[in-house]
Amino acid sequence: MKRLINRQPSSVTRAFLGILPLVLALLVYQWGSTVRKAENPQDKLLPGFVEIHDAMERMALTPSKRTGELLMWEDTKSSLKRLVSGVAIAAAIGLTVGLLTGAIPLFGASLTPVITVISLIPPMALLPILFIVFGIGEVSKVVLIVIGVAPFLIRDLYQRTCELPREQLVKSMTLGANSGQIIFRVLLPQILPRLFASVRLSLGAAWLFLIASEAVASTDGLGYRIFLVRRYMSMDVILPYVAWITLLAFLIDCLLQQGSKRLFPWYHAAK
Amino acid sequence: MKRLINRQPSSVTRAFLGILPLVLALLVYQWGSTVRKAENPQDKLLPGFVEIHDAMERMALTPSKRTGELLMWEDTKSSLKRLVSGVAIAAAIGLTVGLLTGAIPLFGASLTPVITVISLIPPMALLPILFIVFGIGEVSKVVLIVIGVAPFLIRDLYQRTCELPREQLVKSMTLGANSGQIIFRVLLPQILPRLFASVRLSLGAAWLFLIASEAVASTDGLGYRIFLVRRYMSMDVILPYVAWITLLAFLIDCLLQQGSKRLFPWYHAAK
Amino acid sequence: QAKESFKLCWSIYVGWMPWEYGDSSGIIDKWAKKYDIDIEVVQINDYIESINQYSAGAFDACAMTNMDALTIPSAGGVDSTALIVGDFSNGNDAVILKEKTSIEDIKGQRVNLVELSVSHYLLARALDSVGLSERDVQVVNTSDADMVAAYGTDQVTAVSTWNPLVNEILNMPKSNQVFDSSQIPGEIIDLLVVHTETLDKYPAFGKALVGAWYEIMEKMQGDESVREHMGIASGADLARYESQLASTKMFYQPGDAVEFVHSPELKKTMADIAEFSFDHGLLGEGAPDAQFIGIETPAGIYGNAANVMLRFNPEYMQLAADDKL
Amino acid sequence: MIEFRNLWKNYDDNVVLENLSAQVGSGEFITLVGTSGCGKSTFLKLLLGTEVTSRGSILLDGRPIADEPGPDRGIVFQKYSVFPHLTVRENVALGREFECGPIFGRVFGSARKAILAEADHWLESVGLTPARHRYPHELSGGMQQRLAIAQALIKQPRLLLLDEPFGALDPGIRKDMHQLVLSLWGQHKLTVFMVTHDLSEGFYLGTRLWVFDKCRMDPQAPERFGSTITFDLPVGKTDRQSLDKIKESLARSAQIPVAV
Amino acid sequence: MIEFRNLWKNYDDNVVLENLSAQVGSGEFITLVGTSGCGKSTFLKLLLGTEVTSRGSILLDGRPIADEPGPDRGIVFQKYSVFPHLTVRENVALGREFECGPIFGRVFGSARKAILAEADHWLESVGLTPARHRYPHELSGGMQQRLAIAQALIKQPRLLLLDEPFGALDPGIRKDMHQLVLSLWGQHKLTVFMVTHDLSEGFYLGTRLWVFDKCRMDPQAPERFGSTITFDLPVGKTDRQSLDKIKESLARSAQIPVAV
Ligand SMILES: Nc1ncnc2c1ncn2[C@@H]1O[C@H](COP(=O)(O)OP(=O)(O)OP(=O)(O)O)[C@@H](O)[C@H]1O
Ligand SMILES: Nc1ncnc2c1ncn2[C@@H]1O[C@H](COP(=O)(O)OP(=O)(O)OP(=O)(O)O)[C@@H](O)[C@H]1O
Ligand SMILES: [Mg+2]
Ligand SMILES: [Mg+2]
Repeated sequence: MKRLINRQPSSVTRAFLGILPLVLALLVYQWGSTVRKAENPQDKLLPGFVEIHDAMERMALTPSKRTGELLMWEDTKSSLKRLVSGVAIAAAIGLTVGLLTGAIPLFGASLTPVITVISLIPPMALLPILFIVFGIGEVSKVVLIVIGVAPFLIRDLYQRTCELPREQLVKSMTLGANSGQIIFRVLLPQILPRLFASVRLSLGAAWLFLIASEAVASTDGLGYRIFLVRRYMSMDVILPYVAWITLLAFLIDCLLQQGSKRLFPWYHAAK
Repeated sequence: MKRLINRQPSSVTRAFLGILPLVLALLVYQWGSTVRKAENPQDKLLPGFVEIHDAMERMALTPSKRTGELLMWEDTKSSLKRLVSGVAIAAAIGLTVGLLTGAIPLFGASLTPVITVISLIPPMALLPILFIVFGIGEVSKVVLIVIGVAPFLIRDLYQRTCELPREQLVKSMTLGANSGQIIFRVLLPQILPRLFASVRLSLGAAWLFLIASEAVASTDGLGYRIFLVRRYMSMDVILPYVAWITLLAFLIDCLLQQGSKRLFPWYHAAK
Repeated sequence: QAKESFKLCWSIYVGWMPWEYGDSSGIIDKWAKKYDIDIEVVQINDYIESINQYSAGAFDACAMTNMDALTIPSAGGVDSTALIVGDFSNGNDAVILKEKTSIEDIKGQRVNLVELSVSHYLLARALDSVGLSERDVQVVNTSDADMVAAYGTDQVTAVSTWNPLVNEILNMPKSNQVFDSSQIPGEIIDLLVVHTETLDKYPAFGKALVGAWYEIMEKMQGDESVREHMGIASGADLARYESQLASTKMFYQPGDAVEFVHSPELKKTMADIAEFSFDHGLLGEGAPDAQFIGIETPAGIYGNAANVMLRFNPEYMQLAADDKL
Repeated sequence: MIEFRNLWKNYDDNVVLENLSAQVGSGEFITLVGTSGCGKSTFLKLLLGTEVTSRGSILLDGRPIADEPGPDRGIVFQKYSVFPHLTVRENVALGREFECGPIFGRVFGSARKAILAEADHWLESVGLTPARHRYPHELSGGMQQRLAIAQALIKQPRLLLLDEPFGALDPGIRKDMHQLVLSLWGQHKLTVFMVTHDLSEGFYLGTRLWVFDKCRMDPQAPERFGSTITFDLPVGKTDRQSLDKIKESLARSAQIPVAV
Repeated sequence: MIEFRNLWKNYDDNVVLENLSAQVGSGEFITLVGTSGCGKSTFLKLLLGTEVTSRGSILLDGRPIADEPGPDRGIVFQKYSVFPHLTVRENVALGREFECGPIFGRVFGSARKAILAEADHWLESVGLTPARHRYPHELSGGMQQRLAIAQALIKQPRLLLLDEPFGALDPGIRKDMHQLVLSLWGQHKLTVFMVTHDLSEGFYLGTRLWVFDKCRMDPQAPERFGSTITFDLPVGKTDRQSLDKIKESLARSAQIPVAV
């Protein structure tokens, strides 16, 4: 009998073990739902799977009475647009500032303290100021995501830039490169795959800020819908929406990972 | 003239450069405040420093008429209690689960998928269920922090455990250790300093969840106060509260860093 | 034998601050003791969350408006009774336009409000009053916590909201109140709602609550320091609280509330609200028409008598009026 | 004592070791050399029990060797052999603590004292007594490897396996380490397998030198054939000629690019 | 060509190099040996311009050497000398691209073709032509170091600095690299400074061997005194006796534990 830490499950066992807790969670939910329904057949907190299915059909496949749109897809489109713009802008800022502060000591000295302070501020509390500066439309939602995510990206990429072997900078200089050339040809391409990794890490926060911003003022979006139907506790809509968000988050994560592997084979192989 | 990337600021220049943007930010604020006040003397969005000072004096130094307490300190106490319990519980869970899943392949196979799923779920959307299960008291606030932070900690520590050199496990086995002994004497002590680092990374999220949960159901706390005066847009209270939260976050971060350096000199020296 | 214990939740609003005072002054405990029960009073900041918690069964009583009582617990199959009718909004809810001065000007604007709330209903009534309909405006869901800040931006030109936000917004330049709840008096009603089943089983719970409430009312009406206490607890001060009270028709005397509940107007109001709710899908997907949920008032039942889920029951307030508690 | 019987090891299509047979007696000191990637470490892993043979078997005293590392086989790697979170003394004591504290691997009181005293004895024998309260990161590379050896020896293993233990050390320090290993080997009657990439180290240290190399070679698919023991020299007997022959043969193997 | 005049280098209280003076002519091949931590890399850094002398000066053709690395001085480190994100060919072309694309260091069209052709020429001379489209991680350690050398040579530096360039390579492969370096040195009339910790490498390769060591020693505070050139041997003249003398002296220095 091998030691516990040496026992490797076969790939079948592994798949089985991996699915088991998920199935258990579903069963527990089903049981909870049944118990509550037995008490009040109209209970909304833990809807049955049939109700969830109906709600999904309504949201995803039946055109809305008011606008004739398929609500769930419209919501998804709006939310993804916000999320992607926010994350893309944050990534651009994170990359630029992180790279420059990491590469140029004078920049680093002047910006690192203020970035540390910014990264510690809880952005939700400053919404009013944000509104005044960026208005209350799409811009402010995107900005909230940017503010929520960019400081982390900047700090992470600053760190990563500093971690690149000093030898490479020296080598570049002996090849006659000036500062700009070093940044563009040596540092930037090596930081890009790290940007992908940082963005993957920050996606959870980005979703949080997206949902929060959609709760503030909007007319569509996944977060908007969740907050709206919360007004009559339609968990039959909220739960599948949450599941859908989770799935989207998972897909985006996979996409980024695969993209990074495609674009930067040298990075992933070297690790 | 040296290349830009080789120019190192002296320590005085460094301090000056570091403080400059912070001073600039204050000046911009002062200017914005003056402009708005000139337009509407009653403007509440960007209160002047005198107003902020008065508000602080009221919150921090004058006993509340209603309860006779110094509100800001009471709020701080309540919030810190929640934050610390939440983070401590999350850290305990993160450590236990992360360590066991990382060390024991059978555990890892069964729990990693479900943990990945959980970590992708936006917890705010499931608040109603949370409050039903854990009640509306202190527990649910702490639980929200735990749910928000623990999956990240688990995944990070799982990763770190897997990254420990395989050679050490082999060496332990040749020293006759069984699985439990390896976990307790070899893996656990080496993961602890990494736990400190992960907790530092997750503190920002912990504050977000704390503030969010206090806004939903609570009668004191920093997040509650901000929520309460937000409907009157009392920025003269909100801004210093935000600054105070930022300072607290900074202090806690320093504390953890110093604590880790004290407790695990071997870890910090080896890096 | 352990005492029966009950839980009540409320959220910060001018008409519900008495619950805070009752809790911190010990009046509620006093009345609970009198009826040999325990009552726990819990403040929940998020209004919707408090109703959701009540609907899910975590609380026995909850302060909410008549419309939300119908659309959340009742539509969710939770048979609820309006035990106390505390007040109705008499100007506390308002539609405000920036720069424009008349309700007709709202046509074509984006209106920021908490969607599906009483503000939404107020807007519908305001539009009705000048022959417009919801199609003539675009509704933008905006959380109440951010309403004041949102109004500060240039994009927001019209809001429909409640106090204290109304007062804060009116204090800002170029704001005009073009419609308010005093023009539809008695339609937006603040209630204390309890589970009907619980009330039937434990009348003592109802009696204790009503008894406590009217003792608080007496103090509140007579004692300025009590009102100041409530004002501070709501994050404001006496002056601001008084100005909110001025646009609230409080039923300080139980007799007034009983009379209000007995009036046939109430049934009509609830019918309007049911129509509005049905039009916005608030009565649930299974509801074929506005009458799907029965609403019982002393003046008769509106809607499906076989599915009565919301009951206005003046009996307990009557006991208070008769000094029998 | 140990017998390798027609040993094969492959990772999927990559044949690493091919039909390797040998016998090793108790107390022998075998050094293994070979080009990079020829399977020396893999061979040690098979002995150690962290990998299993694809075909053939390894017999220890006539019985198949355990398929998990255990206290009968000590190991020293080039890196990561010592625990960074324990002081030098605790590192050495650990092996005994595992024995005496069956659940948490912790021992207290007089039992602990006895263990620490024993650890000090082993530290003495590798010359680390003055450094016994330091952490590994405070030691030089050579001192760390001494520590790793002391740590392994406290369990008095039947086999001591060394995988390029001095690969990262300075030549000057290396000489001292050779001295140390030879003296410990003599003193404690160890059976040692040591991988090195320094051929002269191999000649200087062992009682027996094994050269790993491929007998057959397919330049298009280097993974088709595995290595085996191509030279097995009692080190006493080595002459100039065979050394040159080995060098030449190794140089030839190293020319062929490793498949990526 | 290069003159070191009473060079001192210290980090705060730690004196690394002490009163070092020497002259080196064009085309010389100098190998530097010495115990670990004696300041060989520091010396190269001074030459390279990444560190500045604390006292004294380094003159290149009579003028103080630039205080920043530049294209007149090529370098090959033990690790990290090549860029992982560029293919072998791009790595070599980079030096020319920096010249021709002044802002972004990028060149297109026929200019690029010319540069790539030149890169191919240099790859040819280090024997990497078949691997020119691979990434560095697909190369063996030896091939990576060949690449690093080709990359440095395309700028035709006046000085070529090598800091233990073959320290991580297999002995078999090392021999090939020696061959390569010697032939490139002869072909391109380079002036080479090469640090090594393999004494025999030093004897085999250079025209001149420098041994770095401390003349004075304070066992209580090893940082009080710095190293200097203790032996400066024209390599042709070496005899057995001086080799042994050096070995012995180095071994003595290595005994003294490095301060932590
Ligand atoms: N876990 C593994 N999975 C697949 N292939 C492996 C594995 N471990 C080793 N190999 C392959 O086995 C071959 C031998 O590797 P091994 O580490 O034994 O070589 P080595 O002789 O120790 O080389 P070095 O001198 O570089 O340490 C290599 O081709 C390697 O790619
Ligand atoms: N940036 C620095 N700051 C402070 N001390 C340094 C610095 N760089 C090197 N030293 C010290 O200078 C001394 C010489 O270091 P150096 O790297 O030059 O040694 P070396 O001869 O190259 O050793 P090795 O053979 O291990 O590479 C060491 O004591 C080292 O601690
Ligand atoms: Mg190996
Ligand atoms: Mg060096």
